[in-house]
Order: sequence, then C-alpha cells, then structure tokens
Amino acid sequence: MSEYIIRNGHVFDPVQGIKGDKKDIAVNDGKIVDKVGSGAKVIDAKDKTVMAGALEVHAHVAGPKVNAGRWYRPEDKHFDSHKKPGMTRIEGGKSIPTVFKTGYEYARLGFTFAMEAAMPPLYARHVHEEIHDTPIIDEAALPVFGNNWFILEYLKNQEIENTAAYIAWVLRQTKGYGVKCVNPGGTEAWAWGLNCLTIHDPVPYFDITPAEIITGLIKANEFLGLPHSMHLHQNDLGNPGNYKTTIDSLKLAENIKATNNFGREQVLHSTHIQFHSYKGTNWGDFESGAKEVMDYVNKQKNLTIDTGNVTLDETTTMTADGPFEHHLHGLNHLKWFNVDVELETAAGIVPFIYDPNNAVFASQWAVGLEIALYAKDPMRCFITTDHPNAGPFTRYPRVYSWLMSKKVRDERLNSFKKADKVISATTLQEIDREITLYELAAMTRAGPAKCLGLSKDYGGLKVGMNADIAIYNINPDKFPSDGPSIEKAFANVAYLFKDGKICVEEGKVVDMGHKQTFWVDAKVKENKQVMHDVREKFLRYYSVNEANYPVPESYAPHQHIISVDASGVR
Amino acid sequence: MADKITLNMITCRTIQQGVGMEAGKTSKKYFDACTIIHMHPEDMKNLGVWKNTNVKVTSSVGSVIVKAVETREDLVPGLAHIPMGPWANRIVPAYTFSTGEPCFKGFPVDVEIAANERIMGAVEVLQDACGLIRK
Amino acid sequence: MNTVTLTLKKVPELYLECEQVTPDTFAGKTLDQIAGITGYHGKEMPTMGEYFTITGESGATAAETKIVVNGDCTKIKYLGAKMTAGEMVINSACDMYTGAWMKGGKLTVNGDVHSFCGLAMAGGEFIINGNAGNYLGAAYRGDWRGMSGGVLRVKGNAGSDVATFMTGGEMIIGGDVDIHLGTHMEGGKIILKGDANRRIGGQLVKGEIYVFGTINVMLPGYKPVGEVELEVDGTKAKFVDYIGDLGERHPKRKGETVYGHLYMKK
Amino acid sequence: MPKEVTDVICPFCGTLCDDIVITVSDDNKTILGVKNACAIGAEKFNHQREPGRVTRPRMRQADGTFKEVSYDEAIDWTAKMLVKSRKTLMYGWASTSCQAMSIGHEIAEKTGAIVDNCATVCHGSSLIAIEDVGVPSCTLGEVKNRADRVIFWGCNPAHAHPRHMSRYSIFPRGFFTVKGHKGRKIYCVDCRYTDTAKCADEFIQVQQGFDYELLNAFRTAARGEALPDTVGGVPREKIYEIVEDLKQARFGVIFFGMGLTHSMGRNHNIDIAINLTRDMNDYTKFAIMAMRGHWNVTGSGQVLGWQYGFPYAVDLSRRDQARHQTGETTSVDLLNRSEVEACFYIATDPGAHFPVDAMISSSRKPTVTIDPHINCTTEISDLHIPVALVGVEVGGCAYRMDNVPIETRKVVEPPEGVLTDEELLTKISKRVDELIAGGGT
Repeated sequence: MSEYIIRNGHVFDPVQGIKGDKKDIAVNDGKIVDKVGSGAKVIDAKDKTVMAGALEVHAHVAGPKVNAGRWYRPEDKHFDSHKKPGMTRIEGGKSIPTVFKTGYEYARLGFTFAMEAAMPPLYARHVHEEIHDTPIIDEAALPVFGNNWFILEYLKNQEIENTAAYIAWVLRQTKGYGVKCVNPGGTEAWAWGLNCLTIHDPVPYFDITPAEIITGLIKANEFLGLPHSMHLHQNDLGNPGNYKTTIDSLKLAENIKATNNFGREQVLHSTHIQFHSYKGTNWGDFESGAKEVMDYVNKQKNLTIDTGNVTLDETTTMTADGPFEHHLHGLNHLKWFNVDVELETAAGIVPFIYDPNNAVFASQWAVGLEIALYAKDPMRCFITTDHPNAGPFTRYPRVYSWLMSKKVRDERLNSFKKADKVISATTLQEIDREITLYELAAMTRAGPAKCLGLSKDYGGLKVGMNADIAIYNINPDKFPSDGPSIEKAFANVAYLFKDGKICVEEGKVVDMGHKQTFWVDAKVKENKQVMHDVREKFLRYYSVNEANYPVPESYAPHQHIISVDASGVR
Repeated sequence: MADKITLNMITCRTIQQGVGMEAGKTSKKYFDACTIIHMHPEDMKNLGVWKNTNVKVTSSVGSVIVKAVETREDLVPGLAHIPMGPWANRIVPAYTFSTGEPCFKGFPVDVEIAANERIMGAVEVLQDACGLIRK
Repeated sequence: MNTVTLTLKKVPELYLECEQVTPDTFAGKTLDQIAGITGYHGKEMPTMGEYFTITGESGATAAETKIVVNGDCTKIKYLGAKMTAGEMVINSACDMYTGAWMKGGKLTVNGDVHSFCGLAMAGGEFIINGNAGNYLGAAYRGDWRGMSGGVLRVKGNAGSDVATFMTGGEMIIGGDVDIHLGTHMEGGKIILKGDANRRIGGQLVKGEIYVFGTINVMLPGYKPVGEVELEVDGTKAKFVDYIGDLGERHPKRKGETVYGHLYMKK
Repeated sequence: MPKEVTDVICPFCGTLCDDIVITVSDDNKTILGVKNACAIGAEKFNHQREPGRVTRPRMRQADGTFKEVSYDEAIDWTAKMLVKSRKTLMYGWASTSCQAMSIGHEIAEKTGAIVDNCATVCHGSSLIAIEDVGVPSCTLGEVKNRADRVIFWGCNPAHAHPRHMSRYSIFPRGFFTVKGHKGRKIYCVDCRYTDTAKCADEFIQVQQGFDYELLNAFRTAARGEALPDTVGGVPREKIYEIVEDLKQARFGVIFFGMGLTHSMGRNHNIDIAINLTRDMNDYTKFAIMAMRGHWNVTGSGQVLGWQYGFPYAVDLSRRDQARHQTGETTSVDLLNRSEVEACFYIATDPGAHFPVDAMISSSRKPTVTIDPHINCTTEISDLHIPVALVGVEVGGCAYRMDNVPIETRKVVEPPEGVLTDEELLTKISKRVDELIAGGGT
C-alpha cells in the first residue's frame, strides 16, 4: 500500500486536542504513522482543513423501509438520476439516494462510516445486501429490540441476563452492531392500532411499560459491555409537549454506569432529540423545549444525543415508530407505507414537505439548531438529520453553515414568512454561539466514534489510528462568511482517504475503497432457557424456520468483527 | 343453439397449469392443463357443444383451438376461462392502457365448435404465430 | 417573435427523444447551435441537425421564440416538454410526453398525441387538434401532483387515466374518454363534451367535472343533490349536480365539508 | 447413502416455503424425494433431472433447427448483440438470485438496456398503486399470529400459492390466534366460485371487472353514506353488513391477486383496495398484501429499488440516467411499439406468458434466452443458454411476497459443465467490457 504525507494542512483533531495547527499527517499501510519515507506521495494541504473521516451515528441508509421509500417514490428521482463521469454508477434519488449515491455522497462529504439506525432482525439479510452494494464507506446496523416479544417477556420479569443472552444471539444472527430501541412498547401496541405515548403506558397484553423496557435494555447492554450504548428513539415523537416524556426517559439512565472496554462513557444515546423537544399542548401554542432538554443532557455525563436537524426540504420520513407515521399521514394525507414485522417491530413511511412558509416546520428547524448550540460538550452531541426524516444527509453542509455562522442562520430565520412566530416560539435568535471547526470535528468525528465504541481506531488522527481522513478546501483563517460558500466547501472534499487510500479527489470518486461491514460478536454463557425460547418461537410463531434466519457470511465479505466477552459477567 | 356465442374471457393460473409448467413447457401435463376452456354448462348448452369437444376461440387479436370443459370452479353464464399459457395468449389483446399489463382478463371472445380441428403444441402455437414454422 | 422551423428529414428507426426542442433551449441560439443540440435515440445521442432541416431565427428569450415542427413526428417524444414560454406548433401527430411538465407559453399539436402528454402541466396553453392518449394531464408515477395549472384542450377523444391527481387548471375534451377520468383529483376543472366510459371521479377529493354526454356506469360514491343552470365553456345548459366521491376523505372549510362535484348535462 | 437436506426453500411461488425436506443421492446429483412441498414445488424439484435436459448453449440455424455451441461462443454472441443494440430489453429475473440480478444490472447500465421483471405482467399494477398511494402491510407471520378477518380478493391461493392458506392465512394457530381457522372469518371476493372461495366462510361473487365499483361502495358504506341497490352484482345490505364486520376486526388483512391486477382499471383496483385498508385503520388494524407470483419477483424489485430507485421497468438505455414509466418502459409496451431492437430474456418465459402480438414483435429481433430448460421462448430465440436451476442447484437470495429475504439453498449439483446465472452473467459482463474497450460503443 502506498505512503502519503499530507503537508501543511490545518488539522482539527479533538482526540489530540489539535485546534487548527499546521501539521503534517503521514499515512502508511492504511494507518496514520509517525513518519514516512521520502518516496511517500505528497498531498499539499496548505490553506486546507484536515480532519478525520466523519462518522454518521444515525441514518436510515439500508434496509427494507429505506428501499420501500426509494421504490415507492419514483417522483423523488425522475429528474434526479444521473451518472457523473468516471468509474461511478448512476446516482439517483433526492431524499433517499440509491445505494451507489449514498456511498459516493457520504464520501464526497468526508464521511467514512455510517450507522444504519434500524434493522428489523427478520430483514437483516436485506440490510446487509444493501450495505454490501453501498460503495466506499464502512457501515454497521443496529437491530431493533424495543418491541421484540422475547425482550418484552424477559423484561417483564426483569431477566437482564436472559435479555442480554438473547441480544447476543440476535447480534450474531443478524450481524448487528448494538441495541436500538424505537418507541418502546408503542410499536407493539401499533400491531393493534394503538400506541404508548408516555413511558408509563402499559403495552397491550405484555403488561410492561416503556420505562421498564428502556431501563432493562440499558442494563442488558451494559451487562454485555457492547461498544455502543443503548440507542433510543423515544416515545411520543413529534408531538407538542413531548419534552417531559423525553426528560423522563433520559432520567432512567441516572445512576447507571458504562461498563465496557471501548472507552465509551454514555449508557444511553438519545437520537434525533429535536423531534422530542417540544413544549405546548398543540401546534398553535407550540414552543421549543430545547433549552429544558439540553439543560438536563448537559448535566448528565452518561448521555449522548444527536440532533435531527430539519433541513426544510421535501423528504421522506421513515421510522420503526409505526403509529407515528400513521399519525403523520393523517396530517398530510400523502401516501402511507406501513409494515408490521412479526414478533419484532414495524415501520412506516410518509413523504413530507418541510415547507419553510409553515411556522411549525420553521420552528422545528430552529429547535434542531438550538439543540446543537445549547450543547456544552460537543463530544456528546452529534449532528444528524436523522436522514431522511428531518432532511437528506446530503444537506449536512447547509446544516453546518447554519451552525457555524450566526449571520447565515439569522438570514434564514428572518426570511421565514412566519418569522415572528418562529422567533417567539424558540430562543434561536438570542443565541450567538457559532460552532467552530474544532467543535465540528468533535460533533462529527471524535464524538460519534467514542459514542460508538470505535475511538481506538476512528474519529481522530493520532498515530496508529485508521487513516480515514477528510481534507476540505477551507482555510480556517479565511472561513467563508456566506452560506453558499460554506456549503460548497463542505459538499466536496478536496481529498478523502479511506483506510489510507484516496477514494475522492476534488469531489470526484476515484476509488471504491475497501468497504467493511462492522458487527459485534458478544460471547455469553451458554443459556439454555433463551435457546429453548428461540426454538419454541420459531416453531410456533415465526413464518421462517430458525435455520433460515441467520445472515450468511457471504453477505458481508469484508467483516470487521468486534468481539466482546460477557461470559464471565454475573 | 347458436353457431357461435360471445363470452367474457379471463385467463388465470390453475394448479394443474403450475404443475405442468414445472414439468416442462413441452410436457403432456402442461398441454393437458392449458389447452382447455372452462365454460358454464348453460353456455355449452347454448352453443350445443359437448364437454371435451374442441372449440375455436376468437378475440380481436386472433384465434386458438382448445377443448371445452366444465369446471368445478363455478363460473357465471357468460364468463369463460382459459388457463394462462401460450394458447390463452394467442387471443389476449396486448393493449395495456399504458400500464404495462395487457388485457389478460375481461375481453370478449367468440366461441364456435371446431370438433375436428387439431390443438397445437406449446411451442408450435407460438412458433406458428411468429411465422417460424416452415411449411 | 422570431420563428425557428424544424422539418424532419428522416423518421427515426427507434424513437427520438427531444427534450431540448423548446423555446427555452432555442432562445438566443444560432441555427448552428440549435443544430448541435443533442437528443437520445436509444443510447445514441444524435444532434438535431441530423434529423431536422432547421431554418429561421430564434428570439432572444423563450417568450420571443416560436418553433414550428413539420414532418412525421409520430416517433418523437418530449416535444415541448418543460417549456415555460414562447410558442410551439407541431404540424404532425407526435409521441409521448408532448407538453409534459409544461409551465407556460402555447403549444399546439395539429395531430394526435400518444400517452403521458401534458403530464403534470403547471401553466400555459396546450391545444391538441386531434386525439390524445392515456394519462393526459396526469401525474408522473408516484406523484400526488398532477396537472396543476394552465389550459389543456383536446379536440378529439382522450384515452384512459386522464387528469389523474389533477390539482388545478382546466382541461376541455371535445370527444369521449375511456376509463378513469379525474381519479384522485384534488382541484381543477374538467369539461368533457362527449361520453365517458366508467369510473369517473373515483377517489376524488375536490374539483369539478362537467360531462355533456353519458357515463357508462356511475360510481356508487356519487349522489345527486339537485339541478343547476350553468354556462360551461360557452354553452348554457341544465346540469344534475352530483357530489362525491363519498367514499373518499374531504377537506372542511368553515365547518362545512367540501365535496367534489360531477355535473351531468340533462 | 442418500441424505436429507432440511429447511430447503421452495423456488416456485412468492410464498417461499422454507421447510422443504429433500432427499438427495449420495453423489449429490439426484433428487430422490421431496417432502412438505405442494404439488407444484415437488414437480419443480423432481423436474431437475428430466431426461434430455439441455446442458450446452444452442444457436438457431437458418433452417430453424438448433445447433449446439460452446459457452464461449454463446457469451461472445450475446455480448456483441448487447453492445450493438441501441436499446435492448432485458426481461425476466423473477426466477434467479438477487446476486445474479446485480450483475445483470451492471450489464444493462453499460450497454444501454431496459431492465424489467415479471411484475410487468403480474403485480406491476400493484406496484403502480403503491407508488401512488403507499400500502399498509405486514409480514405473513403477523397474519398467522394476529389476523381474525382475512379477505381473499381476486386471488386463488388454492391454485397459485397452494400452501399459503395452511402456513399463514387460514388454518395456522398463532400467538393471538390460538383457535386457528375457527377464530378467523374468511371472505373471498371473486367472479368465480374458486377453490379458495370454497374455503371461505363467505363468498362474495362480484361481476367480472366491477371490483373498483364494489370497493368504492365498501368505502362509501364505511363512511355511512347511501348506496345503490346493488353494486357489481352485490346487494347493498351485504356490503353494509361486511363493512360493519370488518370494523369489528382486531386485525384484518386483504390478500389480492391478478383478479385485480389484470382486470379493467388495473392499478386503480389495487389503489382503491389500499385506500379501503387505510380507511379501516381509522377503526382497527388492517393490512393488505399482494400475492406475488414468481418466487423472486419481489427480489428483483428490491434490487432495482436500491440500485436505481424504481421497482421494475427501469430504463437505463441512456446509460447516464435511470428512468421508469409503466406504459412506456414496460416490456409489453416496448414490444408492442417495437421500441427496442434486441431482447435478452433470463429466468422467465415470455413466450408462454406475454400476449402473442408482443412475442411476434420479439421474434423479429435478435434474442437470447437464458433458462435452465427448454421453454416456449427458447424456441423462438436465436440463442438459448442453459444454466443451473437457482434454488435447487445453486443458492442465492430471494424475497418473499412480504419482502422478507430468504437465502435459498443448493441441494444438488448442476449437470456437469453447466454455468450458474452469476457465472454466466459475469462472463458476459467481462466480454462486454472488452468489446467496449475495443471501441464497440
């Protein structure tokens, strides 16, 4: 493998505390090294910004509902399907790009890793087929557990060890990465057309509450010592007044300590928290609850969050929160897709237009920015658009421009048709903070890597770490002052190194890299009870045989397996 | 009794057609399963056709010889069924209403007795239409 | 207004896709530049010059440009698609997507058009002096935004799925239509001078359909509520007012449910 | 000694039963017995070793007879046809693996072809409807575990999906459905008194072609509005009675088939059935599902979906853009209008299943057919390339009618020297690359 020396770039690396100093970065054999020989290829990064490859902590990029969203929306790409010159394939789709476009676009934005945020275990093969076909970036997927019958039954009796053993079994069957929990209990209730809107609403038949599910999954996750924490999409998403349920849910993590060998400190990751930070009782008296939520988050060191920034586009919402999508369809009457998945979960899809002329959508936009701007510790708050729910990930450069420039975001804020209403319902106008490049590196690189338990090799530029490096045409000393220039600078990297290879050069894909699928192999003590239950459920309730459930090796030809051993835990 | 009667034609799957298909398109099972027209007894009476007699079925696009049979899957008078296959497709109008789907179900056909006409084989019935049979 | 005249030299072997033949693309271009514009013929990308004799002169803007197309255009797609201003006259029948996504200007076809013409039309005037095919003024697949503005006038008959997901604008059909007229309509106005086959206004949320002839089978979701005297496209007549589709959702305005209306000439 | 292979997936219909047990000869070459499969599935496995199976490509001669050629010659001929043709129809894919499809799409993108699958004459209407109005659905296990109202509308699983009723929809006992059939009310709506109708508690005979009107009446009745005396031959009282019963369901499901997709109105019949399902979700829980035919037609839609964003009829002829328009880029329309100048068929038999006019048009173009067996299409093609039987002689991913992916299993070896779809397509793709690099197009 070739050697590189990236010279004279402004390096931003929270892992080493480097804040824009001019530094050379040496690369050899896929790793960042001390020094390289004189034959190393020189990359001139003068007047450029150098960061580690970014990590996407939460996006819907592969799997059954993502794909349904693609194919049932031909109108999303009828005018947006094209092939760029070079080695790439046809790239299609605005709100839900095809796998090819997903890989290329992430790479062009400087990303080297993306986490698929919700994998129904029964559909794991589908998720992996798409991951397999997504070029360049490394990916992993989180199986959903919050409405799984095994989990509901074990946690009803507080059987943490059985819960953990079952999780370990599922991770192995599905090549999954961690524990995702979406609208705990609410999605099972949805199988009867119902929902759980607070964490104390009982789940029909199973006689358990969302609070018990959340607590139990956090404990099981720590029992196993997984690299990532429990990853929660809370109850009552998107409704005015939900910030109380949000804080109630976060409180469940109090006094639980992270137990793992990966340097992860949080026990709960609360995702797209923008959608969960609303005050008021209806859309008329709606107000931002970002301050209240972030005050709590800032205090609690064992929490991480991601934002879920609304980008004000036409997009496609999709979530395992089935009842929410039904509710949304009732509001906008656009085509509704729903799938209930036996014993496990559900998913819904509805196209959505975040019209900036609408005060509610403009306020949601403001809440998302408030979340990030109120975050005291950028290592615990990550920027996402909950792609494609609040907007497509391809809009990250625009989100960055709003966060990094008060001028740019105030221009947007003040040009809303209902600007007065948005200004009075939120506190955004009062916030002067501008996210710095160093903070951005924490919110998109070092932070997510640590949160995912990958900080040993990813998210930084320390010697020995993986050579995933993004170089932007940004001179920190002359940071652009207008929105379009900031967007342009972040939209196409000057260079993207992935595993020490140049994959993107001035926005052009030049190499497909060595794409890997990450998954976690958790070892537990032999658990006869759980294996009996598995056999029983497959015999009686599943529609596939147990032997046809696992994801075969061939689906992930380049695996990056992270092993944990919980067989000694008691 | 009429020389010919007009019926509403549908072409559908049957399990025999499915088995025949998997046995091979040139198999006897396939031939037996697909070279039939299901008719209501009343329509057969009107036409004066005995069961298991060959008939000629003609639509706007062409004709095909098949064997008239009764079915245990009851039809209403006026409705007829030929299992899907190359024989049925000799008479299925290809017009799709710009939906991609031709008119497999619900098109008018005339049925007349053709007791002495031969039913073609699966390949033959297609090759014949395509003009690929050298006479 | 300046005029560019295209005369077809040879009928394409496959179908020629000419999205670029609009006043918008031609405006401000020399004849040589126009001749150099490419279309698609399968995977080939022939120039307009290969297929057309091009004469005349374009205007500085689309609004000042008129295009006249002569010759047998039955195998040409996308003529006038996405035009926003100016004028086009096609003295031939033409194929799919003629005038699709049209936003403004005037497009006249002196002949028949195939399917998907006037698709999602948003403005302007589109006149078909012949028959139209299926999905006239309908939405593109998957879209809930069909024809939303402008006037689309057909002298002859139109096919099936006309004006599906129409949200605005006006469509006048001189002859008959086949099945599914105004399905999923949520606004706009359809005037049908001839007869309709079946399934008129199915799943219609909002909008008006006027029928001068007969409907083969009326949908069960329509209910007569009275008679009205109306002047429709220059004709004064008595119509029976049906509301519907009663099986579909309907918006409310000031506490009152807003139904769609199907007016049948008495 | 013969051995048993368990948990085998049946590569026949969209039910994708995964509990088949196959007895295989000691040398892994012959299937000796099939357990658990329906009559059609069993026939498919048993047909694997038919006498006289073609194992080498065959090229049609001027006199109409076929001559055996080598795989290399066949691959070269195919690649040249694809590179030369300005617009090619690449149709089929429903009976091959997702992995093979992927390679096929790459070829299509390079050579400028249209990729279409068997949905085009089957559930294409359903896909249009879902594109238009979405679909509330579920997995088949949900039906087994929860459904207490099941409607079969214009479908006949007794014939087309023989084990559907016993595995998922009528008879099985599930978690919340311990009484099995007794706890479910089964409706069948059809224009014929089918064998499925005979299993139903209530048969509603609708006049052929009046499904849309009847569904419109169901929706109108659900909103408490007035109805005419009869709709599509069904009395008004019956309609009200059924709608009220459906509202009482705890979990209802509608299965529909080609009675809706093929009849007048096509996609609109499904579109309105989906809207009825959506309406029912205002009262209770309701789902609707297409009874997909070919075992992996759903998979083709999925792979096309994630690669290009459209479920079928994907036009890559421009090579730098993917487009989709049913009615234009669909196989039958392309053939009717002679929009393509070469045909490439794989894992399907349009000769048996397309209307004759479309096949007459096809027979006048250079045509390659890739199929394990001789079928109607192979006999009007210029070239027939035999391949291994996917799901029997080679594995690969398939998607069930509810989109659940299942990896099919290899149970026996293919005949000696016969390539798999994946191997063959990879070789064609390579040859295409060589030709293009050599200045083909």
